[in-house]
Amino acid sequence: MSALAASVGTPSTAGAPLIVGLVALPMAAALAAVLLRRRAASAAVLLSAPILVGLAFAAAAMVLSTGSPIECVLGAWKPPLGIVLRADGLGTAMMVVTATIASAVALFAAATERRGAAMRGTAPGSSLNDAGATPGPADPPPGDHSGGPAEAGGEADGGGERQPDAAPERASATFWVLLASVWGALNLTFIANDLFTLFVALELLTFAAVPLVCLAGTPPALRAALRYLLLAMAGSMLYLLGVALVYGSLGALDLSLIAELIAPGTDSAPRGVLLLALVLATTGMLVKTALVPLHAWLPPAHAGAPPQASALLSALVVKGSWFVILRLWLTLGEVPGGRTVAFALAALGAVAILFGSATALRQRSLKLLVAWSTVAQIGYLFVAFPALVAAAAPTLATEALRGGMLQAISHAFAKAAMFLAAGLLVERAGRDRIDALGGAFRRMPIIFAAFAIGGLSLMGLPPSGGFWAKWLLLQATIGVGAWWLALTILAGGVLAGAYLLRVLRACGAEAPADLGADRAVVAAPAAAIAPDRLRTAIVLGLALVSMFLGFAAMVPAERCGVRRLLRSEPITQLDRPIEVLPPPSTPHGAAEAAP
Amino acid sequence: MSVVAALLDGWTVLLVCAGIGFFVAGTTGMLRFPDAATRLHALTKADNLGVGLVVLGLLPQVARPAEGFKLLVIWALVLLASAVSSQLVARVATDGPPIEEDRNGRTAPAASGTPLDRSGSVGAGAQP
Amino acid sequence: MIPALERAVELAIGAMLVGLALWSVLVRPRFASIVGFVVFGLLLMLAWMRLGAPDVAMTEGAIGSGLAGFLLLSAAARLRCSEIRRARIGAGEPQRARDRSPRRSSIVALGVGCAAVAAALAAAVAALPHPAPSLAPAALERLPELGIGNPVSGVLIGFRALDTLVEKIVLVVALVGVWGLAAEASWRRAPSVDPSPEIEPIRFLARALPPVGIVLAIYLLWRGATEPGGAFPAGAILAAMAVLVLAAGLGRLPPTAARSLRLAICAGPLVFLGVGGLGMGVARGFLDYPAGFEVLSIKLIEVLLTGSVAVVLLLLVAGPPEEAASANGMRRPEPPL
Amino acid sequence: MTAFLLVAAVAVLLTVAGALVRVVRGPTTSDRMMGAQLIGTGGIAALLLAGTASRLNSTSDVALVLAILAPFAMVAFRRYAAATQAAASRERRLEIDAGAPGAAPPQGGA
Repeated sequence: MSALAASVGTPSTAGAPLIVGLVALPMAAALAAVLLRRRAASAAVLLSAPILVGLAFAAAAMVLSTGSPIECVLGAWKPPLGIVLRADGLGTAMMVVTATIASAVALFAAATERRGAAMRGTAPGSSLNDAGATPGPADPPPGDHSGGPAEAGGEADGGGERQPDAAPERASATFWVLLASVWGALNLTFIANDLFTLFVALELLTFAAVPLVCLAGTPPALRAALRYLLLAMAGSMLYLLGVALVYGSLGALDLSLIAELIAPGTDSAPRGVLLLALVLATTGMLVKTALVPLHAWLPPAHAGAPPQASALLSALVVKGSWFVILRLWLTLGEVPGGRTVAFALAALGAVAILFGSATALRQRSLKLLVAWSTVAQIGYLFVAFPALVAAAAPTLATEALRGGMLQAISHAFAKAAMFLAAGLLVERAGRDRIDALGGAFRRMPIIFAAFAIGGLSLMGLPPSGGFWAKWLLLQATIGVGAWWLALTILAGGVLAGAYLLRVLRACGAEAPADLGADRAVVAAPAAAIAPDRLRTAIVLGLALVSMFLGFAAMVPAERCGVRRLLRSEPITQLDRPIEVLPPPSTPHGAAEAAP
Repeated sequence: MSVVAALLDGWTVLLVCAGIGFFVAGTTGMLRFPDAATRLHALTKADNLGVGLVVLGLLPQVARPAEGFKLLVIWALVLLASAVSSQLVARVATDGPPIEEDRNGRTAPAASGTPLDRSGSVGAGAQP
Repeated sequence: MIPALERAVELAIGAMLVGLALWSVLVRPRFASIVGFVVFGLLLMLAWMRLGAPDVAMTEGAIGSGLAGFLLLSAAARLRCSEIRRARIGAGEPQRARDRSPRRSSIVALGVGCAAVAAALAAAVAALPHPAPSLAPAALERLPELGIGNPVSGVLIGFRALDTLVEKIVLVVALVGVWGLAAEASWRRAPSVDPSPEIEPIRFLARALPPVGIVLAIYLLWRGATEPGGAFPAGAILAAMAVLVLAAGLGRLPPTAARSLRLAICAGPLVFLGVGGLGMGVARGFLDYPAGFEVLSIKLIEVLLTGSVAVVLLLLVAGPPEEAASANGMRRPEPPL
Repeated sequence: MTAFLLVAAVAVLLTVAGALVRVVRGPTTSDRMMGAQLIGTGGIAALLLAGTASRLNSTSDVALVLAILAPFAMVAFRRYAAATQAAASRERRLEIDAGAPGAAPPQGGA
């Protein structure tokens, strides 16, 4: 109790309104989208997107410049009684990623809806037009805005064909609420510093993600959504059990307090119980992250979901629960026995890499291939865990953390690009079969390129973000002497290349004659034959970000005030609010400041 | 004073014991009576009189009149619930029980042509 | 003697809970399992009371045993109707139904997993420090700053207001998800709790009970400041009363697109968010209540939250909007082939 | 007095356990529902007894909630029975209609 009483938290730091806005604005937008009529609903979300992007970048810049997290005490209630939101480097980096991808997806969805409306002959709503034309998030780097002559040809029949029950109104009205909710839930997940707030944030995330899966309304999609819901609920329960054990043994929910209470030298904490709590909570989150063997919900969930929903799910939603695991392990990872569990996690990750890639190789549907590739890529997120808890080697731990974060971020961009590209490819081909993709290379070269670039990042070719991520992960795994993990990482890259090649070769093939003829016959309204520049630019932009992330994203994982959680500093300093870390000189020198 | 208190306590003991008696009788009836219709009798006794006597017995023990009023409201609600519930159970018995699945938890198409089997499976086999 | 008696009661309730939980999971007929679930809720209520948590007991009774029981039985009715239909249509169907049920091996694996978790939990709980560390004294100490007397309400609407806020948004999002299950043609129609076909006793109940229920809800809301109660149980009781009225055919819901309905759904969380945001300007931070207006703010939020919770729970029970109810009172399962 | 009331609460709880047997054994759905109903009222009585014994005011509030929701499960049960009956009779009608030549799609015999 005395430890609790002594550390009654810190006052909010300067950037507190930023992070409050990052949480409150998307939630307000979600509620507004429930309240408003459809056009205004999408406009509300689309208008809040640039603000959120600005807030996220501002928060990231602030953390980077001060080198210390932004903290916001809610109400006037400091921990242990109250809640503190705490945006460190990891959190702000993920919020920037979320803002970028979510606004790109929002624009993509708006463009899809507008095209759908045009195709059905109804005039697109004026407010939607306005919203679509807003400068919007400035952030998918300015890609090639020329849609390419091939695009202008005939994107005519896609939307109508793919969703025969063309659910424009229901799906649209639902989608905008869900998008904003996912956004808010993720932001809260990234900055919550409290085990129960994390739980609530994940509940919001799950309840927003499940309807995304069944947006199409088809029976298989409903089945997939139900399966996802049930598994996710089981995961929530396991997590909650873990939280209850932590509270029961420490009387605290705030992560900083917990780190302080279990620091080496304090004997009061029952370590065995904490290990069990860690295992339970991690298992619960693994279900939501879809790590093998708890991945059963993920591929079917993507099979029937519209591309924008798949992009959100695969790029962002699974990262939310992974991030919670990361937070848990950064706080509790050093309890006795944690190292063994970390190796078990890494082994599961290795299995995921091999099994997911091999299964992806055998898929006949493009979306399922990309979904299984997600299963494989999630494996990479866990191979670094043994290094992460290597308390004796802070350099290694930092490397593992950087590798994991970079993998999460670059995979998010790459997979968002690939799912959106796959959506466009499938929309054009008329059905979701890889061998029906023939001619895509000639008709949609930019989409093809975007898919390929995203794939290169998955494979881990330089200079992509995926390359740097895998490089760091390799170093981290070799550092803890796990050669088998390193070999798995390499093998995973090869397998990724193989399944990617399958798709690319199919795209490069000639169009099946019968299909082509079929397409040509279906005449579309004149309004629909318009270049699909916006969507193409979004997809390409996302892919390019994933490619060039290697250069940009070396920074956040280093300067983020997370190191204190890695216990490389004296414990007594853990909760001091502001302390400027020395700026990193080289990528490798990031952790040498540790005593 | 103590005499009054003792009397009140005696009242409580007496009525609560009687209430428990009705509960025991109701449960025994629930367990021993042969079919649903007769068990309904047992249920209503426990509902109406068991709770009622317990409430009446507890009245002298409450701290404030408001609490006593709440107890009486609870009894009234239980009476209402009991009246409606027994009506509903009886209606279910007369209008036909719900069509239940068979022992395996599945609906098997009945072999015979009887439209509605007492044991609960549907006699709606497709074959004429 | 009394401690021994209490221990006996605890053991009895615990044993009944475990046994009933196992039975409801294992028993084959769906109806039996649902009744088991309802009774489990009742016993859980007693257990929560024994643990000194009347707030949780109240919510468990209203949600776990009341509304959830109703919802499960309604769902079971629909499932049975479609099974009855399938039994007529073809002999091929039951086979497919069997294929979809989980395999024995996965059931066994699940059981082993559950048993392992339960055993580990039992061991861990035995190893927990005694007396358990608790924030309850701290919460009680700071309670006067909020101007209310019930520590549970203090935690919900004061110390951990963010969690409560997000939970309420979760409810709204869940409702949107349920509405998203509607068919395109019936999206925008009114959701409905179909009236029962034979309604005199139910109609009587639906006339007699809601006035009492409304008074009780207001009472719980009012008492929530100082005694167990508060927005969630009050909202759940209101929702239950509304469900009763709808089931008796004495009223109907507005269509999903109705502005008033949407306003009722969002009002609670929006005002909560708004007052919280106001705190950044006029108080000490986000979700802090303006000094001097704490009680007023909390009351305002609680009243609106009660309304929103009631409407959302009612709509969650009613489910997605569908085709109009058929003549005999139940939803048409599927169009005839 | 406290001890007496607690003993009384335990006694009522024991009868609840008896009703549990009816819930588990059935045999009909009505029996299970009646068992549940008895457990509900028994729970109310036990709560009142124990609450008065321990002078806990909020117990009667909980009992109030329980009492007001007591008929709820029965209403749901009635709907369940009516719905399944209606579905069965509708299917029977359809089957009779299908008996007319050519009205129904041919069923694969098994």
